[in-house]
Amino acid sequence: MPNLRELLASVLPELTNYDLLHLKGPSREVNPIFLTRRHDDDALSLVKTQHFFVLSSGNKVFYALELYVYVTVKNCAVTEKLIFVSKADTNGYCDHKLSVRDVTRVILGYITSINPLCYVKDILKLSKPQRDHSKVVTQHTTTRKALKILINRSRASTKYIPSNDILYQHFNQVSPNWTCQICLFTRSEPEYLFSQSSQNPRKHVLSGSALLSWWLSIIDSVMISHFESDIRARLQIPGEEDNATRKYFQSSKLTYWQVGDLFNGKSSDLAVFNIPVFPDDPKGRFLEQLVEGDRARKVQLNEFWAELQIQQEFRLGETVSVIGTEGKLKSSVGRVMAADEVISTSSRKLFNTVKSYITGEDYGTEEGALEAFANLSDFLHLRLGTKLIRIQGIKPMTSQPVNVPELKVGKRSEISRDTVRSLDRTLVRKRQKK
Amino acid sequence: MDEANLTKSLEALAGVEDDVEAVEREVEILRLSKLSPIYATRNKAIVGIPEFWKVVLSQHSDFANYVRAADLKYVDCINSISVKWPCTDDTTADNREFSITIDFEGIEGDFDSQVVTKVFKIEHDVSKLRYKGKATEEELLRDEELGFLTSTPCEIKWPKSFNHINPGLVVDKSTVEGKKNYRTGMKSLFAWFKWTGLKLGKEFPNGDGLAALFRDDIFPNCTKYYTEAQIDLEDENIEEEDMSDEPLQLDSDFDDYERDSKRHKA
Amino acid sequence: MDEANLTKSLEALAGVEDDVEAVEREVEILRLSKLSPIYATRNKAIVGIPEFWKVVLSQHSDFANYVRAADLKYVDCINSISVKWPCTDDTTADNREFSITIDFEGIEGDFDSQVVTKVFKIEHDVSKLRYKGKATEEELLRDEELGFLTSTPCEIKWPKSFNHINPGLVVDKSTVEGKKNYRTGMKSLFAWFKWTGLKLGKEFPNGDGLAALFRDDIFPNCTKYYTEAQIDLEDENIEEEDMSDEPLQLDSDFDDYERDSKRHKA
Repeated sequence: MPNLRELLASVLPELTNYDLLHLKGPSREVNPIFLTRRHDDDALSLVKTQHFFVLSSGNKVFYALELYVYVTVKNCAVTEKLIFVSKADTNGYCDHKLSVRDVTRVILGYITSINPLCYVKDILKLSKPQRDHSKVVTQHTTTRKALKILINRSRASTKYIPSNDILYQHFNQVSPNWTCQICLFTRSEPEYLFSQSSQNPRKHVLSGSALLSWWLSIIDSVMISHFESDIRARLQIPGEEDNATRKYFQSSKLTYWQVGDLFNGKSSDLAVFNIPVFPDDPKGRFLEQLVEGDRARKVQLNEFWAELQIQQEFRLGETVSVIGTEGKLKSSVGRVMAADEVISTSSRKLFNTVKSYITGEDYGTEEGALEAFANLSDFLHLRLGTKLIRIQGIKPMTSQPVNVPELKVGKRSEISRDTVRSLDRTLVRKRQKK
Repeated sequence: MDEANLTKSLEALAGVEDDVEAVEREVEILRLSKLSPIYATRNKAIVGIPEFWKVVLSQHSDFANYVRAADLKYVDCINSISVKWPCTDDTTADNREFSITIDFEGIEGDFDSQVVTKVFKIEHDVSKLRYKGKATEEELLRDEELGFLTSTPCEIKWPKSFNHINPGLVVDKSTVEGKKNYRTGMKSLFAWFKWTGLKLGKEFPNGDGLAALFRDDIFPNCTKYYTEAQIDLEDENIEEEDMSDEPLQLDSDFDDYERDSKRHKA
Repeated sequence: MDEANLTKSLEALAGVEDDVEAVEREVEILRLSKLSPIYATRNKAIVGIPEFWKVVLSQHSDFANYVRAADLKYVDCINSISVKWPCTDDTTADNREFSITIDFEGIEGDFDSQVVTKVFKIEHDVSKLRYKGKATEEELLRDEELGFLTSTPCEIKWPKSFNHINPGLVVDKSTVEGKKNYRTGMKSLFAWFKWTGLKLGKEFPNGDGLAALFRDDIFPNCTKYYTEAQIDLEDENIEEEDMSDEPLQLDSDFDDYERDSKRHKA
């Protein structure tokens, strides 16, 4: 099976060079993304892992993709792997003409093919272990108490080394019937991961409807190359007639597409139990509003979708959509992440620090893309003793006139600025004075 | 009559503002005078704690946003940081004026060990601004009234590894490459030492922000950051904002306000 | 030997923390003692300014997040707000303890005029918590060490128009409707007066947050909010965050840092 470097090389133009960051956060047990009625499914746990991909060329960052992998473990065996594509963005500073669609397709295919057991080897437990608070420094420990603990350790010349067993859990079985899901929300936005990049005239932003087709073709292609059976593929465009929604299926090779969502609910079921909540997820926020407005026990799925389009994030006239697919992977699929194709961070703090060198920069001019690349490389070198993955493209160039490169920009889902804090605003570099 | 009463009340209000400001100033000077010797004791204690400032500056999530990642190699060389306020000796001094002294350890063949003191003063005369950048007349009037932070450029020896971006050494500023390097160097922590506050938009970006970060947060709260870095479970060492992975919960109990209290909580 | 040195240094650091806290406490008490009479003068001046508190509370962007929109009718009835600190009379008192007095004007047939004082104390004994909500053992330990804000429920007469949601009057708490009304009433500003801090998740949400907002921001900075509300051109009166609609400017000059300074400048 080709590794990540080879996969990307195959879609990048020959004789051009790239640097890839593949960052992976720690795998953590999290609360369910579906609201469950209390106390069902005690034997179930959900493991969340964040991936962040950044592609650079000519010492300039130009592409980033953020996604989350959720692995469901039931009775000690993996039953489901769900990939939530959170954000993708380009900034227009790549000097080569290349297909961002192919890059995205290859990365999504790579993530799809990763054996889910990779995510459940070392899971940080959700419930923190019982600890002796006179001996352990936690996030709630006061400065004074922490000093006392450090003094005691220093006196006794001891170190506190928490036993792995109380912090981590491990699983090593996969249910033979396990399935893989891919979910995303599409909405065209001028920028998300690269702030101010819409000021770059070379950046092209797709319309909402073109963006939806762009993603459908990627998902379609990943489904065909990696999935084998029990395939379901669903598209929901809030506020759109079914017939109009179906038009998007015309160019898809996969024959399974239907209007609807993946989550099995009947239209009369309560939305709150049948809609998942992902990070920075507009439909999740609407769900929260329902809960806060004491309407959660009333709103059915069909009403949920109907009302969703009235929400600010859905109503500005642009086509937005919710895509969900599911199926069993081909038995040949099942890779392990090789140590040299991923930088795994042991904490979310470190993950966010690395990510902030990308998302906190100002991409109004090319300088931002250069500075982000320099900072990223220097940080990896100085703090983590590692470096980016060097890739040389091998895709034969078709004879095309040399032009101003027109990048396909897969812009995604910026939450509406006035209602919600953007994930990346918390990470802005050299931020404004308070 | 009512108008006269209003005028009188507004005048009284203005007087109160002056009184409040005088009290705040007086109390702040007292506070700094009492804290200064304690901070001096603290600096002595810190000497006995290996890598104290490296730990603090790595733990501080905002500091790294002001400097370049390449600077971190030399940030790790910081042996001590110390902030002093002239008002503790001379109560007529503006209590917002201060100096920051940083003691760098050297790196053989690359970076000289040195102790550098940067002095910050409050200026009211906007005619001293050599570049006004985008500042509007209104903003300048406000600066004139409240005063704004300035600093004397101070000598610091740059690491040799930064020669290509050291703005003092970049000779050929007419080429694209030279320009780029000059601008890159301007973002380095080392360029901050040259920051004056008088060339808006033409020197180390947000130099007053970094000065204030040292003065108001890193220096006074260094012990807190040091102990936070000692959290035993690495994944708990994280900003509050990122801890929002909470589940949706339906209130099933009568008068259960969990979710609301979450929403309003700071 | 090194270990012994480290131990000694950490002990010294712990001692410094104690000293710093003592100074901060002493200075804060002095500050409050000096400000109290000035605030009293201010309160007298405010009497002569029509609708002062209505203007301040409408101008304050965060206050409205703590109460229901329906409360604003009665917020407009506020004649005066006053915060007092017992430590100004008794220096042994915890300087974080305070009381808030609010003077409401009445509305004929609906709402009684009244003066209400809510007293806030610092509690260290977590066993006094009647509901612990989702608080973890660690959080409780921290509360025990640092102390947490509590308050005696205080009597306030609700407006008649709120009878249907007044938690003291909702009789039938078993119906969906009764439940909903009870819960709605709990979110009203009037329910805040009953807040104790001892029933986590079961009373007015974030009652300590609202108390702190009065104490640390609305009361000390009321004059600032009042004058901000007077900004003549209405569209200048917007929050900083909304001001980012600036035009794009390309750097054409050498060493022109406009863009950076824009990004970094407040």
